[in-house]
Amino acid sequence: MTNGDSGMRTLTYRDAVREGIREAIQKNERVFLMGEDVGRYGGCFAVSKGLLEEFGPDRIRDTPLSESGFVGAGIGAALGGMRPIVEIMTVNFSLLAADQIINTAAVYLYMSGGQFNVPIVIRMATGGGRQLAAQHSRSLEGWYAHIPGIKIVSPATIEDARGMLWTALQDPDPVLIFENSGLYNMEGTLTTDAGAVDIDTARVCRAGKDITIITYSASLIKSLEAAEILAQQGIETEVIDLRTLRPLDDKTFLTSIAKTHRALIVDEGCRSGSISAEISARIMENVFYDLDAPVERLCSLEVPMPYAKHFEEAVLPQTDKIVSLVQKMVGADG
Amino acid sequence: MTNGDSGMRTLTYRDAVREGIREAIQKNERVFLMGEDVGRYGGCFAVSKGLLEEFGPDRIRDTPLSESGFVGAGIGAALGGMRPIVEIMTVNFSLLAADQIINTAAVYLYMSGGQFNVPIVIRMATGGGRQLAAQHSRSLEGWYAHIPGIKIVSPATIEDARGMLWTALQDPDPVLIFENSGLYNMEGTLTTDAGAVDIDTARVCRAGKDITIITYSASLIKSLEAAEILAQQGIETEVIDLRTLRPLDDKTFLTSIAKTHRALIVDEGCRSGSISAEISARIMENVFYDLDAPVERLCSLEVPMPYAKHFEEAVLPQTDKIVSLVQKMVGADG
Amino acid sequence: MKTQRTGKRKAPVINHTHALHLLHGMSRIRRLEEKCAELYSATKIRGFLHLYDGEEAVAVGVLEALTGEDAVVATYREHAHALIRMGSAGTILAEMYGKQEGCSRGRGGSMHLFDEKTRFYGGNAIVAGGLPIAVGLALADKMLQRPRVTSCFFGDGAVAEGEFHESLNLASLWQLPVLFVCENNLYAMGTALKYTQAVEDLASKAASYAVDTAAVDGMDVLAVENAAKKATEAIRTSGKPFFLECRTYRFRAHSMYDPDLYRSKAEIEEWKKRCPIATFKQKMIDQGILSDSDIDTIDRDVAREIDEAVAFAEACTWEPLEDLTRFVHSERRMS
Amino acid sequence: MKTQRTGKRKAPVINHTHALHLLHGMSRIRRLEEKCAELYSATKIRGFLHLYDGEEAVAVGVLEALTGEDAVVATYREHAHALIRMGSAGTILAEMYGKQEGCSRGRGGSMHLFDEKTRFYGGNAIVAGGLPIAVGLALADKMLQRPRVTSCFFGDGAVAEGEFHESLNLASLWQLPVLFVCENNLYAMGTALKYTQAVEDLASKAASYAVDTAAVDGMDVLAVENAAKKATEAIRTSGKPFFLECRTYRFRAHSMYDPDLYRSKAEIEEWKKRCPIATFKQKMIDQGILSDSDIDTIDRDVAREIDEAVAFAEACTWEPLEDLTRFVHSERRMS
Ligand SMILES: Cc1ncc(C[n+]2csc(CCOP(=O)(O)OP(=O)(O)O)c2C)c(N)n1
Ligand SMILES: Cc1ncc(C[n+]2csc(CCOP(=O)(O)OP(=O)(O)O)c2C)c(N)n1
Ligand SMILES: [Mg+2]
Ligand SMILES: [Mg+2]
Repeated sequence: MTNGDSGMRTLTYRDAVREGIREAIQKNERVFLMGEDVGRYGGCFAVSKGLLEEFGPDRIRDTPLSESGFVGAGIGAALGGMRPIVEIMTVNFSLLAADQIINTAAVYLYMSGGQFNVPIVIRMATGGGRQLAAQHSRSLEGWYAHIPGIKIVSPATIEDARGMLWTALQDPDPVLIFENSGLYNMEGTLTTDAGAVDIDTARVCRAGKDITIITYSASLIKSLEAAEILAQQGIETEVIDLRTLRPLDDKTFLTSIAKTHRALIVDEGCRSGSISAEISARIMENVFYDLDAPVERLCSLEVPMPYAKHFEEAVLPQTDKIVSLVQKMVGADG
Repeated sequence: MTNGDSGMRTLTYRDAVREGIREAIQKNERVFLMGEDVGRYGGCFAVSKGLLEEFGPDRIRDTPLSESGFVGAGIGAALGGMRPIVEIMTVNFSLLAADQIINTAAVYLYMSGGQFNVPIVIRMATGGGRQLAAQHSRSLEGWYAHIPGIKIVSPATIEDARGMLWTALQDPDPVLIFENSGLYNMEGTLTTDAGAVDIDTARVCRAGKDITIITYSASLIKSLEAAEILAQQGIETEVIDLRTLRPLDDKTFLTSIAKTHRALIVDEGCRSGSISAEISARIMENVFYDLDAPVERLCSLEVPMPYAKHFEEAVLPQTDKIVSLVQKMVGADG
Repeated sequence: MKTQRTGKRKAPVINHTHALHLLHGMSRIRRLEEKCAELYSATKIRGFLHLYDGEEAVAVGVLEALTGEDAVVATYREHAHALIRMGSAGTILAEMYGKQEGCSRGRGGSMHLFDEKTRFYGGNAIVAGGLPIAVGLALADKMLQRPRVTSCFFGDGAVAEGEFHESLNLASLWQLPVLFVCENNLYAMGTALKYTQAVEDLASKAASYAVDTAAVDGMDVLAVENAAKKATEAIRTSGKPFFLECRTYRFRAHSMYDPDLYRSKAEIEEWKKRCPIATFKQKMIDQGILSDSDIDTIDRDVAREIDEAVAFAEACTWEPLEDLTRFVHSERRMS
Repeated sequence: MKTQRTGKRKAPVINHTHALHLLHGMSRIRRLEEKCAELYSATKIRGFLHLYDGEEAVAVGVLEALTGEDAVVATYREHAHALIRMGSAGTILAEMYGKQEGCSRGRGGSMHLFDEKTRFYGGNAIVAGGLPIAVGLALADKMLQRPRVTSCFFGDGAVAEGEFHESLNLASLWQLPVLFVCENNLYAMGTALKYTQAVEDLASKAASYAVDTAAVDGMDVLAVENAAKKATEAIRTSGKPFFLECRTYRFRAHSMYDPDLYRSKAEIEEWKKRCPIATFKQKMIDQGILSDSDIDTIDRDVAREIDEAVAFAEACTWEPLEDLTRFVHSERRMS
């Protein structure tokens, strides 16, 4: 996209997330941001840089290292009428708060027979690719998507990074937002009036007739690169950004497959039990007879993430792997 | 099975687990059991009843309510040369120890380049069906099976309840054993010399040619009941007990499907992102062209578990639902 | 950071109405729990059932110090707190029956009683899971400048959990109006305090978080009420948290599944001599504040109330299966 | 349960060899960290890099009190501990290069250095995640009647985590030989201690677990060594845990990503005046225990050692891709 016209501006994914947070805090006096180093440090990924100065320590609240404690406090604050945005630095540390997320936030409304909803938004960085090794590189958004009672969203574009937060805050129930840390520096353009976006539907990012790639987050970028390369070889790939992992918008990808008859799922999660498996199963259950070839998955290899660069690159889905897998699949005849 | 011959005896699943623990402690002086109420109380499901009196408080070690702390201590003890059996009362509380299980136990060997293996066995009860509501009824064994670096086993028979523990203790790496609390009172027979069993393979529990049911744990019992009913209607169901959820023994169910051309997966986990999705995806990827009909899944409904009996029964997979689903599938022609 | 020891203080003389009121509250709890045990044996109530017999003075005494604006966060052993807070036993029993008129629509059961109107946040079956929630409720009150107290009940076993540590630090660090009430009944299921805590004096732990603290005889309703009122006053003036340890004992097993073999009959009998209801009755009679007929009236009222509650629960209905998935998510968007 | 305050105690005079030894250790660490920073800018090292400049006296002083049989559990800021414990910088740098000759085969990187031979249990990048592990290692020693100490290093930020609470209670309850070493450098990333702890005196927290404790000037290697030796002696005789708070400061940013804007340059300069290496050098010279030439020799040796280590790392090789999945599981069954 060009940046010529006055209605558009260029910014990073990081800036877009920050804008979303700032706008939410300005628009609703009950919204506040809480987490480790969100204030004085400016956020471990510099997402909240400057917000403490702008809004003060009550609404940009630094917490101690107490993931279970402050996530639970966020749940309580939500029950008490606030609209907390709780930042967990990365999904890896969210395992310390798994009990509060899964045993409390996800079930409070149901257990109370509809009396107590929990309007909390929990943001966290996810993903590998930065040589941070096994304890800092997980992609567990698809794994959390197994839990009833929470919504899971994962912005892959500047527009979604900017617009999903407000919609999540309007949701009466817990929403987890997963930001792939590899995307924070990604630049893109946005209209000056860009605002909230829906978090219920997947989006067809590129139309094609030969095969459907179903993906989300950082893998969307790689999939679109691959589609570009494949196009030069005459293979027309339809690329779908799931955007929301729970609840899954099946309709969009099922409709696409009814047209393309082939599907590849690209997902940074470890293969076994990843969200890609759920998608494959749903395709099997709904459009089995439309398939010209088995659905394939490209996921991370099933190892704890290694530090060495060449190892880590081999673990993660990469553009070239997508290209060759699609070539193989389209070659295969039904 | 009759209990006539002297080589056989009748016992409960609970007794079988206890026997396994007792034998392990007797055979290896480095084995000990640790967890909440395993000693003086005798275990929240009476599994370890009598063991404190037999082995003393060092080897039947009551812990405070500190799931993360004592699971981590188990990991440390394993690193220090012991063979701990750590009991977490139920999988629901394991979420408080998720960080130690996933960020430490599962990755220690890999992160250390092969220097430090963690021979810990973590046992926990799992499953619903006892009207314990949302915070006490989860079935997350399939969910944990997403994590590389750990093994997941789930005994469904008296023999496996008795024999899997010793094999798990021989394993140099972390093994999680999930015991469905609905099975503890199940009675069965065992040979007097019953001992260790493998934890690498699935088992065909009933042979049949019309359809393959792939299941494990408490759902195996329901599936075998259903197969019995279906047999009377002339439908021959092959029933497979996965036994181990990570790593999955694909060969056994793929071979079966090559014969039956139809498959139903029965799993107590909530449907989306359950292990049943992974199995369906693998079937798609490996024997797509052998399938006469789409693979189906019967899982728990996607709600926090309700307390009311009629609601809970409707949430869980039940024998009658298996029967009608199989009838429908076998009716459907490929 | 001061520590009061109010357990020994001689109970102040109180008036007739208040004595009736306190005894009535404790008697209602006792009767409800007795009925629950009956109904469990009759399989009308299922799942886990944790009864409060012996600990009545704690719930009654502490809740006496709260206003309707204040919040209550409790555990799975919360029938008493729900009854006192919510007023009526009917919807509580209906909940344990699993009926849709139950206070949680039959979705929660004994461990998950909730009531929005009285700010009763339930019913949490994860030990120590309620502490961070209470911290958050108090944080909301502070940020919205609402002069409220959030009370948080938990057991001695919960003190070993990491969430206890994280919550006390947060509440103190951020100066939040939380009343932490530790119902120390000396056992976590079958594990005695001495096997779970390196330091058995729980009240003393509050010091390392700079939280004011008091330990009180949890078998003496007046002592508990007194300590709780002092604590809530302190919280309302300072805005800071307070830790109140109530030393009590449960007369029954941990739950209906518990054979109760980890403590001696003698120990149980010793404690039963200190029954909060019997001792209070005796004291009030000795002091001429209550008469035998007062007590008969209470017993009759309470028996009637609980019988009516059972009748109500019996008459309640089963929610239709098509509503099973209601309230997994909210039915309305946010305003 | 006693609390020593050893920070102020006048350092005992020590002999020439020992002075050389301590200075050499601290200088090696400083040089290694400087080199790491260089190599990071040169993109030879990637991922997160947390340097130890300013805190050298802590690792050197504490590890001086351990035997080869004892165990070390450290954090992601563990180059110093690894270097002192493992002896050679070569495999450490090779690890940060991601080479297969690295001490973790290139799988761990800067945050995950491991060494079985010297019982160096690494390198844990989950704050407070190492504490329960240390408790378990000590439990194994106790059960197998091995007279060993497990040292566990962690930062001031870790104290707020629930695992700190659970681990201290377990170690004290079960009387396990753990030396808890809190490297209190006053900041957890950009968050100062006063924003994370209601009670900033960390040593005092040990009291609520009945754990003996001491707080020491972490910028004074002799004071640290002295306190650590007292602590380990206490542990070896009593079999009980000990909590040692070392008050120190990091001269560099938290990691290479940190712009370090949350503390004043003045504060950093103040602390740099207390540099554990410079002050120790000066003191030893003033006391006539070390000479300028001693110091030159050390600097030369250290420079050579680290240069050789870099050369070694450069010469190391990349593990072939086909070995990527090795060590997800062990290659041998258990004996
Ligand atoms: C996190 C967690 N671990 C274990 C359990 C199982 N459990 C339920 S109650 C209980 C004992 C709690 O004791 P205490 O906190 O003293 O409360 P009390 O039952 O004595 O009132 C245990 C271990 C649980 N519900 N939650
Ligand atoms: C459980 C967890 N939460 C958050 C982080 C991110 N993080 C890494 S280091 C750090 C600060 C730790 O400070 P401290 O314990 O004082 O150690 P220091 O870095 O000062 O040595 C944080 C928040 C983490 N690694 N683990
Ligand atoms: Mg108790
Ligand atoms: Mg620090």
